[in-house]
Amino acid sequence: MSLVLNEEQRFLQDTARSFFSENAPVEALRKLRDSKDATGYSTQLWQAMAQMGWAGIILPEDYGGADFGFTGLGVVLEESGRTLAASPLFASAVLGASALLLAGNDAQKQALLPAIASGELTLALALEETHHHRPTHIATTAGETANGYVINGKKCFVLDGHSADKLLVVARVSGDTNDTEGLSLFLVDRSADGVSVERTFMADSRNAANIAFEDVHIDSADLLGENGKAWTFLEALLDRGRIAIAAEMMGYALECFERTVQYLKEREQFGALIGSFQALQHRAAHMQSEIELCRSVMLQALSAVDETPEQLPLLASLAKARLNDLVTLTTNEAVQMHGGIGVTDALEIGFFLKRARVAIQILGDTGFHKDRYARLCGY
Amino acid sequence: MSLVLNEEQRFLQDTARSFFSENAPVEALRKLRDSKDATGYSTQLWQAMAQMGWAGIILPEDYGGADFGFTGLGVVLEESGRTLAASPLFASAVLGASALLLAGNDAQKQALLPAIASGELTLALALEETHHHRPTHIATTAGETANGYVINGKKCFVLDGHSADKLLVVARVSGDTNDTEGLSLFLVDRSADGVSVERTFMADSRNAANIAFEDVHIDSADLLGENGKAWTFLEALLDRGRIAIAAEMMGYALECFERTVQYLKEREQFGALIGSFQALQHRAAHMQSEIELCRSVMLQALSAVDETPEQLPLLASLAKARLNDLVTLTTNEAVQMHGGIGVTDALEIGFFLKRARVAIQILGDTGFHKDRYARLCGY
Amino acid sequence: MEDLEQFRQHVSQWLEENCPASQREPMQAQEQYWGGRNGSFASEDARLWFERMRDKGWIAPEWPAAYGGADLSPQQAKIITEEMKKINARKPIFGLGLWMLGPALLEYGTEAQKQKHLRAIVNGETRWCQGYSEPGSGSDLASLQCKAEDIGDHFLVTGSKIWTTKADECDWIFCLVRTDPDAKKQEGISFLLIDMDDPGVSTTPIELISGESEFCQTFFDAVRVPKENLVGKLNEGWSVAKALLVHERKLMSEIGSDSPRHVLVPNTAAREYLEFDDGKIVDAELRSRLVDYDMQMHAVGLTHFRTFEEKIAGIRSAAPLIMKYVGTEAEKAKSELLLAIMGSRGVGWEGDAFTQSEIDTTRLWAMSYAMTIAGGTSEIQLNVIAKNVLELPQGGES
Amino acid sequence: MEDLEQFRQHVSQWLEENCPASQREPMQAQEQYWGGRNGSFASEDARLWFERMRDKGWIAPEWPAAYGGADLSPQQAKIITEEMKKINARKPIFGLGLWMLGPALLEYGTEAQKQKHLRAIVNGETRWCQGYSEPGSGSDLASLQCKAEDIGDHFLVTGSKIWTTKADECDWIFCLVRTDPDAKKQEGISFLLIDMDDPGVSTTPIELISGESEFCQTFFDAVRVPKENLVGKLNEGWSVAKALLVHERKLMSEIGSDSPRHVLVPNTAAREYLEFDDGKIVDAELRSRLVDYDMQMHAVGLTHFRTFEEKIAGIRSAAPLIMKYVGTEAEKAKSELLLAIMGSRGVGWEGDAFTQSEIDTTRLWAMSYAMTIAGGTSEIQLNVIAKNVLELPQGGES
Repeated sequence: MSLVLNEEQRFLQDTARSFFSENAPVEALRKLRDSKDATGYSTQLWQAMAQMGWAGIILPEDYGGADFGFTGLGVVLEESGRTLAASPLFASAVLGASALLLAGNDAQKQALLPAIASGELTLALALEETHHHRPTHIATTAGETANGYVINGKKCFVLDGHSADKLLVVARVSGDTNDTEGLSLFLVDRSADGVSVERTFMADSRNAANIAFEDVHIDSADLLGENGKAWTFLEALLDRGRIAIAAEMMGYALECFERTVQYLKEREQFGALIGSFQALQHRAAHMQSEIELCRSVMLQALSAVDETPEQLPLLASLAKARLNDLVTLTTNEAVQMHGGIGVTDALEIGFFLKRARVAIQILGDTGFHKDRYARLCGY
Repeated sequence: MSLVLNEEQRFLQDTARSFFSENAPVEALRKLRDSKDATGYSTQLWQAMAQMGWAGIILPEDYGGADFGFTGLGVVLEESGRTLAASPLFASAVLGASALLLAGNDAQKQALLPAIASGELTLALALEETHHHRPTHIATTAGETANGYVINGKKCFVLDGHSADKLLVVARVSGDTNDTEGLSLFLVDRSADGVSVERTFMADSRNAANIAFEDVHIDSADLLGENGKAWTFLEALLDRGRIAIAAEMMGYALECFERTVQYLKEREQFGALIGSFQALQHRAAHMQSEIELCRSVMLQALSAVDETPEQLPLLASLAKARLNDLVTLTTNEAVQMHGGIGVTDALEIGFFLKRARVAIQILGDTGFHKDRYARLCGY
Repeated sequence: MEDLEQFRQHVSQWLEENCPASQREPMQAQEQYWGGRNGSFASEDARLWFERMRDKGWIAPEWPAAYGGADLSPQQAKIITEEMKKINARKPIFGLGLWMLGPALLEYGTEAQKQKHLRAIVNGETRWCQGYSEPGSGSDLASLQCKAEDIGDHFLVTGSKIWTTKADECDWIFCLVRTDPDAKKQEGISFLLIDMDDPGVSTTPIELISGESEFCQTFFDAVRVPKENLVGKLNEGWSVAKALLVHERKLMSEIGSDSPRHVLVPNTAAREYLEFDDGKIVDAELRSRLVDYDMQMHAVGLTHFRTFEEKIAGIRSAAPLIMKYVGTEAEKAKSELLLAIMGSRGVGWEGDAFTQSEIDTTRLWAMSYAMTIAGGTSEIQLNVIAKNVLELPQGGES
Repeated sequence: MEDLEQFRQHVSQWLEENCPASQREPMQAQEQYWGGRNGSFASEDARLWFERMRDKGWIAPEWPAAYGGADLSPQQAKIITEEMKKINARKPIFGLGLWMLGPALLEYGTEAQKQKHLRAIVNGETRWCQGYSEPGSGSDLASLQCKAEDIGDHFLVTGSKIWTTKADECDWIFCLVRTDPDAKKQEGISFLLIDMDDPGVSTTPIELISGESEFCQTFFDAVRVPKENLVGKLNEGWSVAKALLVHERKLMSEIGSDSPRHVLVPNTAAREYLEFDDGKIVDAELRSRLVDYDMQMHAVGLTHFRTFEEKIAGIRSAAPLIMKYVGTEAEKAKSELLLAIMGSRGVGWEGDAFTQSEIDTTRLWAMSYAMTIAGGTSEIQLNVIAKNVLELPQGGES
């Protein structure tokens, strides 16, 4: 049964909840922000997470992974979302690991996956070239050289791009800017000659970068998958990413909602607890309904990665579109229902609000996924 | 000042409200429906309305009109909407009269306008050929003959098409089905040879027809405006129609809303008046806000017809789109807030609900007008 | 699991052999069999199909075999439903006795009541309606006035009930009646079964905005009801009604998928009524509304499955409590969307200018307004979620 | 009407001659002049422009000339605003004294209070903040605890106020204080003017989610306030506050259009950040949201004009009561839409990777959340509409 968690997964959920509330509460993100931390996350935290097995949570045991599958990953991501824990979990353990699983050859897997699983090596996906998610809009080029490729182009909104050891770069070997044909995926050292990284400071106090590639030479061994055929696995990779970020967003929504409901039970106005006002009750009850629907969508989407990958495109777009809307609703209502205190930096609701707006832009906003869902349905 | 009614207009409003509540209450529409009245409206009522000056309300006094302008017309339409009065007011006094005013030559005006103003002659606009409003989608042809034209084609959703004396037929003399060029407007007797009329029975118990034209011969004197150039005035004609039907829809919204607010003050549940429940209060207050916004839009749109016609396209699309949404909201909420009794035929709310759905389709649904508004704004 | 697979094969094979071809076609409303003294089969095949299912115990597969069921598990029952859907097998019989009263009697009824009523329901001998709401009671069920006085071996019932579905064609009615006029609202109410043939019972149909008269008002003028017709304890009818409401809400949230009319679904209607260009609907507004609806139904459907899996796994969640609200609101949105897609062909009411499926769709739209009202309004559903799931403080009784 | 036309020409000509060219450029937040002891002009031109307007009486054109105004009618004042907008003339001075306290003093103040404070406001000598809300009071203004005890010729004020805008830069604060602790909520409250230089007054900034600290908490520790600083009658401060709230709400509903930042408007942002094809925005979802927003603002704008025309015509309608609700909700929707249009460039916070106008837009989005809360939450607005316009029955005090 894919729509309920099994005992192992429920145990993982308890473990993860304790772990993040103890080791990475929202307060930790505030400190990273206020100290303008250079890495943007705590490497200690990441080491601890790796020891829990979460850096390799979707990797087979052969590569040192925990092999918990995507449902297990979703549980951990959701809990990390509840505290807005900053870590390379999404960029490296989801996107990086999935890219190698989907496209890497044996040598590449042997060489890199154990290091990813141990948390020593972090990866980042350098995909976007515009401010809206357009996965086929790739102008970055990879020209062939005697023993490899030379990459030129600019990437933006690269999550963890300023801290990751290696970059997964989507580049074009042929075709026009919007073609699905002619794309390739390359592994590039962040410290390679010609790579220049500009860290961006965003509303969510998390980590992203703009990255320029100027005559960056790489070896032919650093091509992932077949040359020019990256689209064949890139969509699956992006769908995994969409479902994973949606799982993290579920955590924002739940945490914001639960804090708000708690506040409704404590706050008095006009001589009554504000939670007794029917207009607020109905809005809260409506949010509960949306959460229940999203819960079902997330469980199905996560299990589909491992069990029914043919459903992935539809479920990934459903999950990302619904979670985009859910975090918008729950964070907006959280601020409004908290009233004046809701707009102060002292209250943590603001951190969720801002993170939600960034997450919405990751791998497709609602319009992108509604359009994609409609196309998949044939209209 | 265009956004408040002047004294004359407020007096007209009082007069019209009394007139319709006395002479054409919702009960009258119920009777027309239950008796399957052949005309679909009371000719006696129409004569009385003509005597009030409303059949020629927008016509100059030279033609026997009352010359109240569009704001005056809007007042009467809104009041007629409050009781769902069935009459040729929209089809004949608005669309018919406007077509002649905008495109008729002196002879045509002299010949027809006095008869329209007196209520003797009724007109109907035969425009639509598909089930969605597409004013340039005209396949009906008008071929030139020795002394006139021959018309072939099929029209649908012709309001009052089964009862009007003459039909205003939009036909194509050249160009392809969706061109704006090559359209002409013709006056055709409903009883002419080759005209076959099928009355349609719709949810609103009002009047519309499907009409087929098979080799219908008409005289060249029955061309309105320049041949092939109907689009130059057709848009203005349709915009007048859109604003006028929106004014009538304002009446549905107000009446439904006021009846609902009254019910909230009378109905008890759980030992309290349901109007004291905050969730319902907020929904009602939100509707009041929407009504206030629509009120401003309507006043501006109606006065623009006479005063600032260059603003017509934008205001007509704004008015129709907003009123479509307003009647949807207010009729849906009216049924829901009335509860079980709201779905019985005995309560009149159902008549408003059904009429609203038909009116939404008249001269453009919300999507049509949002698209048009966006195009007019340059995006 | 392997047993269930075997069971599925058995079901599939049995259905294949026993369901007549004519019973695998979509059904018109008038072809439904509702049982009771007024019930009749639309065809000999329909009778045959019903009798085979009845004899197999699959009319109510989860009920004990002693009362006409087949003693099956929920999983097995679900398999039967699924396999029937696969071949488009018609429901052999419809009815509130089967869906609502039956499960309540199994939980609260006396042995005599079970013996008397359950098999009669499965056999199609009795058709039931529900007598809860009263004129003026609306959502506030506990305010009801219809009273049953104790006159020794009988109750004397006086009052009236509204929204009694097709009461004019039913044999029996299950009612909430006030048995203690002095008790506070929800106390002092009892659950009573009343034979509609009894002297003093009469019905009047109510015309709805859809033009139909599915509902009646039912009047009780000093009707004598034997005490053995009391279900559950005296003055504790509220508990029985609550248990039964759960079944009703579940039913309401699923009702759309079982619609017997020739009604379009939005996705199909779009292909018939909207312009496409390069595989895409041209009208951006309607395309956006359609994808919103499809996504919502996708999520609602998955949540239906989740509540089922949770039940099997013995996990409690808030999901079942939201289903009536989201299910009926989605059905209403669907009807509204269909009308919008169909344009001026979506507002036909009668006559030859519209197809039967157009008229059915418009009329179902009008009926859809009842869905968020009947069986607990959406407002009541939200109150319940606020109270029981979120445990928000209650201010007064609203 | 002709007089107004002449007046318009006079205004236009005077502005043309007196408004320095540098004062016709968009203004940065830090260039605004707010007066008071901490106020300073960003340039000599700014000072010149302010002094000319002050001498003309056009800082507060509707106020009596005796207090620094120009005795003009609302229509004339509106013409000045319109003509200033035409040439993009900057506001010479900003401030709550000008916008809120001044009008209240004109209605409720003593002659001595008017003499003392109004001209000082117009002259830019005093900057005012507002002390209504208290920690914990939120929308329930009447629940306030900050108290003023009568100690003969003075009040002794103790307590604290929150959301006091830029209190750390203000000279005076107008406060609601409790003067009768035994009276029922709204009774027993008085309206007091307090000099922030008085001993016992202190302030602490509050950091907001936008990263800014426009607001403070202000503390009163046994502050002695002369009795002549009482506005209106003792224990009747609620009336003064209500009159003043009207000005605040009007201000909140208009605030967006006066935004001093380099903030984009959606329509312009769309041209910069979205793909067009054949004159149409390709992203159907964002195009749909943009047209919804533009239509809403069109309707809101027309309603602003309507309330003005109604005021002139002496007609009362419900329109003014909805403006705070619809105006602030629209501003919030605008910010959210801007972010969506700008995609990943709409979530920049600081640094060189984003333009200043991108960062300003994102931060204004964060600030926009305060708009539907400050000056009466949207919920309070809806309560007020339900009560005062619809006259719905009130259940308890909510």
